[in-house]
Amino acid sequence: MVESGHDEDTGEKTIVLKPNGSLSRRQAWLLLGICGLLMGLVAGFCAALGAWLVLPFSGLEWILLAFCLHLSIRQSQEREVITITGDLVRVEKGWGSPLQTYKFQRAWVMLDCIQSPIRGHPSRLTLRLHGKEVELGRFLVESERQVLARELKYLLSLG
Amino acid sequence: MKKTLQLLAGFWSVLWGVANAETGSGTGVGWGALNLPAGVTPDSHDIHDLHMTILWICVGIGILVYGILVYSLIHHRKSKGVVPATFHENTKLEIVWTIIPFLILIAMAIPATKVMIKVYDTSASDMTIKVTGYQWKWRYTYLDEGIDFFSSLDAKSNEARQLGSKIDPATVEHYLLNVDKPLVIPANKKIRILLTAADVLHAWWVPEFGWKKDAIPGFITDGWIKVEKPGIYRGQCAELCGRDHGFMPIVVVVKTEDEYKQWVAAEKAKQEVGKVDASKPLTLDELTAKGKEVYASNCAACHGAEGDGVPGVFPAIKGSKVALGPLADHLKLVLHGKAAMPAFKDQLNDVEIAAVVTYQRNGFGNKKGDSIQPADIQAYK
Amino acid sequence: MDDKELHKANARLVWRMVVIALLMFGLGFAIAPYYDAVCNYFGISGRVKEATAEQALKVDESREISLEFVTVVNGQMPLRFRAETGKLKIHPGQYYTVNFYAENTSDKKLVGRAIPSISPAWTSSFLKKAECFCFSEQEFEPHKERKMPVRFVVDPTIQADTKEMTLSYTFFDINEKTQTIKN
Amino acid sequence: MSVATHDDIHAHDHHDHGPAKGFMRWVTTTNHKDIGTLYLITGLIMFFVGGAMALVIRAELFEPGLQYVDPHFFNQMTTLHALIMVFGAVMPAFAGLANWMIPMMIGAPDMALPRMNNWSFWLLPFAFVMLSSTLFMDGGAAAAGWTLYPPLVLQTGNALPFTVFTVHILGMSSIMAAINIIVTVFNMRAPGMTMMKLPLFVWTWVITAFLLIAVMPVFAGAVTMLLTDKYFGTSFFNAAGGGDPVLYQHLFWFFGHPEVYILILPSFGIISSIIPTFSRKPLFGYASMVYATASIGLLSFIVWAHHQYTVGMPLAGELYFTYATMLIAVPTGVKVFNWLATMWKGAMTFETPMLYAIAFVVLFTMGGFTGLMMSISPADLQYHDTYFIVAHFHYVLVPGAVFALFAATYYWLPKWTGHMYDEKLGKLHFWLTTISVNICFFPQHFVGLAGMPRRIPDYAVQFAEFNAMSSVGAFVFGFSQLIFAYVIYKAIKGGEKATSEVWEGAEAHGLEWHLPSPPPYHSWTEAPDQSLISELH
Repeated sequence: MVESGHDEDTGEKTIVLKPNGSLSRRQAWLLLGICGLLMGLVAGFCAALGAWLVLPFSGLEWILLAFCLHLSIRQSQEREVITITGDLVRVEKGWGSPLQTYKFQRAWVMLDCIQSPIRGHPSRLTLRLHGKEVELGRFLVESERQVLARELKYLLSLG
Repeated sequence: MKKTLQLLAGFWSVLWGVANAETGSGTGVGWGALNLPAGVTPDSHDIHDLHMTILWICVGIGILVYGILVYSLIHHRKSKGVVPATFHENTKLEIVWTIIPFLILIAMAIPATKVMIKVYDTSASDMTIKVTGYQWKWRYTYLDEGIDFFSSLDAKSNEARQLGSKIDPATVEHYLLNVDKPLVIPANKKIRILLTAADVLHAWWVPEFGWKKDAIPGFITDGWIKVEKPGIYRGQCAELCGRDHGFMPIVVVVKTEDEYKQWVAAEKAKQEVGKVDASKPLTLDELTAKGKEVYASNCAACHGAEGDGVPGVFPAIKGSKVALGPLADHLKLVLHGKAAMPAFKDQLNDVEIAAVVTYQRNGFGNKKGDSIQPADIQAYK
Repeated sequence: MDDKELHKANARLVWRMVVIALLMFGLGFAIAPYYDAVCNYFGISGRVKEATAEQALKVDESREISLEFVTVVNGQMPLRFRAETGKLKIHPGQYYTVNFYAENTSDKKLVGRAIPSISPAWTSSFLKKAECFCFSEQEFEPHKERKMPVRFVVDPTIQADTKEMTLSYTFFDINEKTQTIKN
Repeated sequence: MSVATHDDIHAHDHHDHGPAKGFMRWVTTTNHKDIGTLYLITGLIMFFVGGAMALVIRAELFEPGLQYVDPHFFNQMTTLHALIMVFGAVMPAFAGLANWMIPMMIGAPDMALPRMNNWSFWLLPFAFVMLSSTLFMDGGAAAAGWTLYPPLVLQTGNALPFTVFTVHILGMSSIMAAINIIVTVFNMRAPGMTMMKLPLFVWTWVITAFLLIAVMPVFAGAVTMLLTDKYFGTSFFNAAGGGDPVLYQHLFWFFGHPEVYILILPSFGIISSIIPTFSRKPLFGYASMVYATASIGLLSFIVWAHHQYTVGMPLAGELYFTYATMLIAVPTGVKVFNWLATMWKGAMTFETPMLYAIAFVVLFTMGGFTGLMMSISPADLQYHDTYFIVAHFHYVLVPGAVFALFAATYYWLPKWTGHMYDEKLGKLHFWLTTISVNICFFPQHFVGLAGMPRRIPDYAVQFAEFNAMSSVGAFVFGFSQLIFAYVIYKAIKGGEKATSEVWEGAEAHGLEWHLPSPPPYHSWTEAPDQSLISELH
């Protein structure tokens, strides 16, 4: 998803990129809770019959489910924030807080959109300057990347 | 090819029999060959009726559902130039076809409940017979009479059912449904059957009696029968119990009360005779002849009719170290068993053990030449 | 990630997997003594004594229940096992003692355990035992008979239409079991 | 696990590479289509392996007397036939369909956890090699039936621990597949693809996945207890130590009943996709289909003991399970009526997938009727453990689950390969299969009612005719499947090019028909247009 806006205070132009994720944290907890309840009931019932060996299997499985949901949600919480100020383009990548920051001179930076030679394969959108390169929106779907490319081209050319 | 033709002819005769059958009868060709037997106990009649009721309800629903389907397949096809409708919902219709099946189910549940309550009522029985399942035979204990015996597949079926026996099962009377010693019960008496097992799960089932029940080691389960007419009724073990699960039939001989009493008296007398016999010496021929019978119903299942055994699973008797070695070791093995080999101490009497051991030491080309007397067995014990 | 780094990461992963495999293998050996220890600690040993202390109950003379005794010997155990009586008419609330006899017919010492079963199953909670030989290990010397008493009462609150009950004991060979474990 | 985390994310780095070449492509693949293909091929191979075992059984039962195999080997065959067909053929085939179709249907580029997806597939071949190896062990493979009831199963030789570990591995594989599907469907749906817009195939798989994660631990626990009972002296199921062999049956069927729905619910989804396409009409009662599937799933947890009416449960238990089981007929009926209403006033054509779908409706309903009869506990005292039961569950599993798989294969094969399959051969396969399947299983109703117990290697002579007929049917059925394998092979090799829509008007019935045939290696790198999604249903 591509969300663009202005910083109220500084008037900086910002674009936030995020991958598609249809499950929110809260919904994930709800899902885990429901599964936990279901599995707990089942395992508890078996344990009450005397088959307590079911409990560790259920427990392990719930942990695996939680871990997998965590992984998937973490992936969908990846963010890329592109901030464009007077003479600088800043790209911050990370989960929750920025982990990597790249800065480019606005005037000199180059925007590349390379189509994949293989049909149906995703294109790559990069910012480049003096051998420094950063890829943008790898997790976006093709149409979103095209929108981003057009918007960035426009913003950068405003000079 | 000939075999196939025979089978086709047989199949035809079954269908022909069905078409011409007037009444439902439990045995032979007719509806009985295709449907649940009507049975000979009150429970079995109820269960048969219940079965027929549900069957006809299902047939009714089936005609309706398949009728609609066939109509639709014939009339609503693209090749007839039909323009497809666009409807995809109808709440009223959907509610109707949720509620109507529900009502039909209630109508089915009421008689089912009534029958089940009757089947479970084992109270006020006239006598109790304990049935114990063994791998792979049944043991019947008459708790009130003190009669106690094992019942296993008869020798003829047993011989014919061996892998590669070359005996046509069709020539064996009641192939796989005959035993060496059947359960005998009186007619028109409420008999409580108490079930348990001595090794693995078994299930006692005579279709004509209307129910089956599992025999579980360490636990007792029960059921009851009240057979209306004397006769011979056959069934089989119905719960997978190992290698010879398919070869532990049940035969119940139902006698009139008087005949039953005679049988009980004779049975008790026979038990006395068995004890006397033990002291009388027998000839080698007598022993091997008797031994062959005992072998067929007790040993052949594992060790093979010809004493060949099954390599790696059941040892051969032909040329075996035990059968050709010291008598004491041989007797010890037969009396007390070892691993999968059962102990025959309580299952066979001294005469039978003497006979079967003699047979094993002299049959299958094991020309050991000794004849073991019942007295030897007693001495060994 | 360059090749060198990848190589290092792979080597680490291999080591971790080896350690996990060793741990799993070790766990296979450790689980039996561990299980014993846990069971001893929590007192789950399968050797539960099912008897409860005798208490005074109101005897219901007006009702009579026919109690049947059934004995079963599991598998090939060389044991002759019987109850002194096949059937007993009892009044709910009154205590009775019935002796069971078991004879070892072999030359070896036997260790057995008897398991009770009651039919109809729902009546089992009404049959209370003050003394019982069940669930505990019983030793039988060769060719010796042992007398084992059962003292019990049927709770008078049992449903009024109960006319018949069956109490069965099945003896299991414990020797055999300990042997298979050793093998 | 931090390594795995890293790699899962890392996997996305490789989006821009095409598939690797050769054998390693398949070993290391994390692509949902590759893994789906692997699953489907495994399912087909195991279908033939399990089928060969069925033919051993039917050859022995062709006439009375023992002709070919020892009874002990016969029991190993019945046991392995069931285990392989359930866990080796049907479940992997459904997992393969899920892998192929779910991302395409919900507008996602791949499954949520591609690395785990690879692992959950590659556990399977090892599990089956292990299971097959038990046949060559001392004392042979497990021979206590697929239910593995103690105490009988404890008489198994060295094969027992291997069988139990196989079950554990298969369980792990299915659990990982189920979790992957749940996470994918919940977190990877394209914008606008709400839950009530999901195709029914996806819905039925989500419910199946929930059933799987709920009951798999029970089975894993139960078989582990078998192992500790045999080797570590515990007494869970051993009466001698105060345990109860019937407890195992309760545990097994607490898993086993939902398990049989795991085998049939995805079929409902497939049939609900195919019938509307070839009737050229929207599916009737989408919402009630979803609710019916969910209630079948829920009911499956409370009816397990109807597999054990003869163990001597208290009367109240028998009656409760009778009533609860009968209730299942209501939502199942709703499904059948909805399919009928979908066909009603449609403009039907009868390509192979549709033929299979119609045969599914007809024959699965047959299995449903016998199921209803068996739910009545007193009547089941007669039916239990007879060939009537064998006929029933084969009617719901062969013309049920397996026909749905055939239908799905013919339906989506042009999409997968980009080539139309050979319609003539497909129809030949259909008619041979449908006729022979009935010749094989219908007579079993009769022998069962007349008193033939199941799992016996030899039978009394009065059952000879119907058994011979059944065996002939089984052999024709078995060999007809070679046509199926050939049709698939032919379509992969070439043939008439398929359009992206494949079937006339299919675009209205699912997102997958908007992708080209064959679809690109990564499905929806282009997000499906909102308008496409809102047009569905």
